[in-house]
Amino acid sequence: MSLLHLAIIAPFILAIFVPSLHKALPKIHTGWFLLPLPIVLFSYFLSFLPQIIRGETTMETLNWIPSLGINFSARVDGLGLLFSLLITGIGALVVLYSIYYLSKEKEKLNQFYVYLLLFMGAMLGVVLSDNMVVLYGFWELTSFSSFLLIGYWNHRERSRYGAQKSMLITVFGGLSMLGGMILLYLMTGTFSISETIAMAATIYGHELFIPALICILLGAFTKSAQFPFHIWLPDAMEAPTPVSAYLHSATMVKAGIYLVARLTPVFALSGLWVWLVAGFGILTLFWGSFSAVKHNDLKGILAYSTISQLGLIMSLLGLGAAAIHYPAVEAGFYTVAVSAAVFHLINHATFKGSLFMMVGIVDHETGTRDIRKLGGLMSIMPITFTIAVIGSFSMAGLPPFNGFLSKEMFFTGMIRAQEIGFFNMETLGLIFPIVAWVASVFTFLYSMIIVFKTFTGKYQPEKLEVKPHEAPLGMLISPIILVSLVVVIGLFPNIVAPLINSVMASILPSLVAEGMKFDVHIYHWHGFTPELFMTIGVIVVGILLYKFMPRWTGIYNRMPEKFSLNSAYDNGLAGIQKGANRFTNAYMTNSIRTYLLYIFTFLILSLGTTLIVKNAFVLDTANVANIHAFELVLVIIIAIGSVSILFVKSRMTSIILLGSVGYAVSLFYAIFRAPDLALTQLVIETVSVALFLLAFYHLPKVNKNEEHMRFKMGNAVISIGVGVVVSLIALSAHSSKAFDSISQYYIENTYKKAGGENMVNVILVDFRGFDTLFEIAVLAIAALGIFSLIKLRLTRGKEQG
Amino acid sequence: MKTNNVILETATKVILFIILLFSVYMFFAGHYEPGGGFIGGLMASGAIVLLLIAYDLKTVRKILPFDFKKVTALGLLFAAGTAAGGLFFDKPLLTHWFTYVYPPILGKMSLHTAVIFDTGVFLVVVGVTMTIIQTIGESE
Amino acid sequence: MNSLITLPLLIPLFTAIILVFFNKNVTVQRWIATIGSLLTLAAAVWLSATVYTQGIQTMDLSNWQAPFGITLVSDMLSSILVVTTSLIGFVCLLYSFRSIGVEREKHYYYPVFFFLILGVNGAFTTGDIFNMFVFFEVMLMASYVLLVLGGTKIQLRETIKYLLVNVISSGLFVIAVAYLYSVVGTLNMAHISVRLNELGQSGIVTVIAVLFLIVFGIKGAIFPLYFWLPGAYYAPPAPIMALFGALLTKVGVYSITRTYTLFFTQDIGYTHGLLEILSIITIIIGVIGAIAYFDVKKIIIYNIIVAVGVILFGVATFTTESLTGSVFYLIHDMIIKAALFLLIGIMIKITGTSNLREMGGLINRYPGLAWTYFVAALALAGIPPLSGFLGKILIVRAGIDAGNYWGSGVVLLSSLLVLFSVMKIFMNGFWGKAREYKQQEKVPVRWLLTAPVILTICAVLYGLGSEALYPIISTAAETLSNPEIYIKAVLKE
Amino acid sequence: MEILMSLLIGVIFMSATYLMLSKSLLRIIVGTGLLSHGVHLLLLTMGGLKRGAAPLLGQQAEAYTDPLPQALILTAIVISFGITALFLVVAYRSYQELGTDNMELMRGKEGNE
Repeated sequence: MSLLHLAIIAPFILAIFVPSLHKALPKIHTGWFLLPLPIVLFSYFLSFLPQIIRGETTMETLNWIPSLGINFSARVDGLGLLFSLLITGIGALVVLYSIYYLSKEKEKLNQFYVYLLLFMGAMLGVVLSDNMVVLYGFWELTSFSSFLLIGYWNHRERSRYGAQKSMLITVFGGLSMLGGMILLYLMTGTFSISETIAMAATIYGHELFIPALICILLGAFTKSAQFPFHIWLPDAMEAPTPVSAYLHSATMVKAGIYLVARLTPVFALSGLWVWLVAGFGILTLFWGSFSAVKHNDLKGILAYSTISQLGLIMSLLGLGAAAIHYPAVEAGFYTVAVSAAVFHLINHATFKGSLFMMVGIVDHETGTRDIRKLGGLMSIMPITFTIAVIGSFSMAGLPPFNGFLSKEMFFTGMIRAQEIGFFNMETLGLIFPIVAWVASVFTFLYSMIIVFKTFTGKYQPEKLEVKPHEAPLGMLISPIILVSLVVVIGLFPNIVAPLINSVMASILPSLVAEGMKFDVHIYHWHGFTPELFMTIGVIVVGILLYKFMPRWTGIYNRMPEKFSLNSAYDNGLAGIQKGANRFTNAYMTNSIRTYLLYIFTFLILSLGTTLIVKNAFVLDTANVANIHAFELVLVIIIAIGSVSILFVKSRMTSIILLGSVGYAVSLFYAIFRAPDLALTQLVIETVSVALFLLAFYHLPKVNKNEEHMRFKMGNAVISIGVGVVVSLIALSAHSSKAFDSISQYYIENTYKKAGGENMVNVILVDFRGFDTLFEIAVLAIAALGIFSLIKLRLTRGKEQG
Repeated sequence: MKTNNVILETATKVILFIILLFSVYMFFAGHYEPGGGFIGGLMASGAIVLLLIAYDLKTVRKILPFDFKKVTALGLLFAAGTAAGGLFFDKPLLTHWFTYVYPPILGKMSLHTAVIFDTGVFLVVVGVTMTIIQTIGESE
Repeated sequence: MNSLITLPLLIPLFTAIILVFFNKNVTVQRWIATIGSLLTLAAAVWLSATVYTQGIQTMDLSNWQAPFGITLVSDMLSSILVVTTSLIGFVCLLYSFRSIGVEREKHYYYPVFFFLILGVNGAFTTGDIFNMFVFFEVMLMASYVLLVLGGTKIQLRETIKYLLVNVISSGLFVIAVAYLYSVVGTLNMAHISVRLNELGQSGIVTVIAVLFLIVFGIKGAIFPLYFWLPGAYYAPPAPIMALFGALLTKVGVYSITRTYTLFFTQDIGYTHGLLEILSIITIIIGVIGAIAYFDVKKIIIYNIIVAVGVILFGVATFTTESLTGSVFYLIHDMIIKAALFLLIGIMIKITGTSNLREMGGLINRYPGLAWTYFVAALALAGIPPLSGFLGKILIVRAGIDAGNYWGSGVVLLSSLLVLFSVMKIFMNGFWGKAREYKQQEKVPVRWLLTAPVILTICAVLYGLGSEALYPIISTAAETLSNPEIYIKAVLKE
Repeated sequence: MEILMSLLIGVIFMSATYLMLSKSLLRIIVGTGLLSHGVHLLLLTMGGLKRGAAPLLGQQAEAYTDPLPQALILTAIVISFGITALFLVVAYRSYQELGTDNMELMRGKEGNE
């Protein structure tokens, strides 16, 4: 186990100790025990930075199931490192924030921090695994830790609802992704991502290629809350705010982005990939930003904003992927989309993280997140206000913050979509800049709503549960660090450029192989470019829309709730459960007769069909014994006897008829040279009849209703069917004797080797004595059963446990 | 089932003896002629049932004070023990051993471990039938 | 001569017999049972290790050379199944001590329990088709008695149905053997395989193959033969439920696997095609049942059916890889189903109901129970690195490789609904508002919890230690996909 | 003879099936009894009928009937006897407990929500 593996596993190891630490030292907030870990891990991952910038990667393999090509291979490259830094960096800030956010008296901190650590480890595993199966495992673990965190306040109905929803959708995606990975394996013969990438060119055009692509994208889209799978994310806001900031904005939801980026080299040769990723991305961008505006809950707005921003990054990755179709010289023109994606990924983590923490502070200090109740907090909470302004303005794309820079690059990437000379981009590519612009207007709008509805306007203390004041310093540290980053990156964007370059090298390795060197330079001023005019347009239109909001927000009510995706999910789930219940109850009638009818029908159909299809019925009349007259009589007696049982009403008569059939059978045994059988059958039949009489002796006369036994046509058809099938197979089997029986051996050896003369008995006690041993065991069990059944009567109504 | 019929009781004693003898015969004949532990056991329990009809459960219980479930278990122990016996001689399970001895007067006789196995069967059958009949009888 | 192979049969047999003599003394019974169970487990492990190092173990009983006597055959598959059975037996026994009640204990619960283990181990070990019937009967008879022991209304009612269905299936078993005997004139399984292969493709053999599928399908609960199962498994107390859920259907599954790899390989397109269709429908119908109910027992019971479908889908695909997957999944499912049944047994004991709508908030007072359940549920759904995932991946991979995209898709997606069904228990039973239950005090669950915890730990280790198990499991699958190995070992040609 | 027996067995199976599909528990158990007769006869028939003397070496015959199916049937008879006995007692007890021998009244609705 290398240090790298240890780094990934460290959170799990710590998680094991958290409950006991919590118990042993209840006076210290459990969060303090955690805090060092992400900090140490962050610095550990920082130490990789120089070598990554030099273009070197590190790979460490820990064997798990090498026989099946499933190994815990950890690989650090630009992409993995960027995410690791985000996970540990934001992780540290979130833990610090949570220490002040969650009360150590009221909350089950042991659980909370275990979940958080599970998540941290799982997420590191996702971004550092080179093996797809291991990646899948960590991927699902992130889903489950998210499930547990959303359901943290599990006595709330909404929390459970949100937890279930997120789990169902993301696990569905995960399974689909697993399917995609298996398909990839079948094409490449490896689960290793780097080896798959190396084989990318050979699998393009394979018949499983497109299915694999779609499966993988389903995984990515569900995790990253892309339209129409985004519906889980708003409900995930039931989790405590530190969780929302960490999982549902900065890290976990970006796992889908990570996956798309990671597998771009494998799939980008396909136009479908470019279109799907870019198309769903841009659609999500629009829908998220549009939907955010209608919400009154600050966290709701941020949730939709996150959806929208994820769509933005996704669409950039999609368009950027087209670059690999160009030779290295021209590719730079298109790779700007990829650099924008990576840059925005970093920026989003900073400003959205700070905004979530800001909302958490507002919630914590005022007791509400409803913008209709909030307002005028600027003077009461000046620091929080500053954080909100910086975060929101960056999100809105205003200079001089980092969001402005990536927004400009985003526009550039979108505009260049039309220049891509294939996949119909030359005609349809215009959609991208237009939708991007419209979405940006709404982004601007909701960013303003967040700041101004909360902090300006009328102060309404009567609507607040507690008297607000500025948050304690500890709670402010983390968002302050994040907004500082927003400002610093905004002013000096090129400090992150080397990192962006190395990330791009991971996403577009084929260009690197062709000798291309990524060299991103980010500028504030590009001249009077279309991007600049677009930004100005966004601001102008955005301000107008903000001013006249009451006039046009009515359109949101026009969309009926019934047709929303959410109600589709709710009704779908309820419908499936109800439908399943009705369906199952419909055929599971608890009536044994029905079950037997199903079973017999299947028996007749399957055996009958096989007989016909396989042409299996044969009749060989040569190899049969002769028939004596009295045998014929006996046959007729048995036949009549057994059929007449069907028609008798009295119990006694049917028991006696059964007995007489039994005796007739024992006569048959005698005729067919089976004296032992005849004897046994005779005695057994006597005892059986006696038992029958004993058991039914005490039953009172059945009432008339039951006495009235009508002839049932359905039953008769089934019965005849069973009889016919059994006969036909018997005839065919008898006519198809292909080998001599092994019994000649018994005839020869009964005396010589087994020291007996009655072959049947010798078989019973010697050749097949084992059968006899357990046959009497069966009898013994039956006796014990009968004894206990009669003696033991636990007639308590419900026997439980 | 209470019958205090002196004739029946006397007749039962005689018949019982005959049937028991016959069942023993059947049991030993098994290896050579039709018969064996199973039939023998059934016959023997038939005899006991006859006893039941003649007397009643309590009396029979006095005459035969066995827990028939334990008789069953004992029978299984016999059978399984014979089966496992082979293992101690480094032979497969259930390996039987037999020989013929020629004692004076009696002529040829065979000694066969299969007989012990069959005794197990005999006992199980008696135990099982009697357990069933006694239990059902008592419940009424 | 290696007598090891007989020990997993003889130890439970003798334990059962001895237990009959001590029916009055519960403490002595418990000790004997514990010792017997541990010895069985030890013997099974030893046997398994021997099979692994020395190859297939056989014993020609009564010293009659195969195919004339009955031969016991322990190949890798059967020996690891015996190990799993013995393990589950031991664990259910532990659980029984504190839950089954003195009354049942005095009424031959333990002897019958051991007869059941004996029957199951025997069915896994025998190499003779009629002897398999006998072991089936031992197992079934024990299961009837365990099912009805206590004689409550629901037990009696469901026992009748269960009995009837199984009487029919036993009848069909014998006639299937009779038909087969008529055609090939032998009963030794390896010998049957040899003769069937000599015979080649034959219509009547295909018919017999379908009949065997029906016979074992009824026991193994495949579509459309599983209807008896939900009712029957609903009736008995938890440890019996666990024993049934983990073992009985798996014997059916094992038998299908055995016969469909050893006997009926002449007309694969037809027989295995049929099996494949049925297994896919089984999965679908099982999943529908699992999400249909708010009753913890029903949910887990229907999950048995899903698993049966998944395993048989792998068998139907019939490649070495798919068989490896099936064996992996089979063992996993036995362990995890037993664990889940015992866990919901504890839930029922605490709350006095099996209706989820009347439960809630158990996590607060019983965190250990909750988390064991959570892990077991994830293992059931096949989340790596827990036990279920490897089998599932292999089955799906082999399925797609064989061109069965839809079936593989169903297997994969069934995991989601399986997860949904078991998480429903977690969210409604353990999460949510705590309720007032009949027993106000905290129910002592520590001892009861030991049993499922042992199994859940096994499930975790099973997943993590897959590499160590892989050679064992792949040996098992190797023997299945290459019957020559089995035949050679038995007939010593 | 084998052909005739096969047909007879068909008839027995038919009757047994019809009985097992009825509502009355007694008829069902009678059906299972009939079923086992059919099964045993089938097993015997499949071994071939009257191919020689009874399998007793004392008969000193040229040929003997196949003893194997007979041994199997003997085992099967005993087992079905055990099951029938248990079945009867279960029926008897459930009549006491449930007060009916009508299977349609023994449905039960536990856990159907």
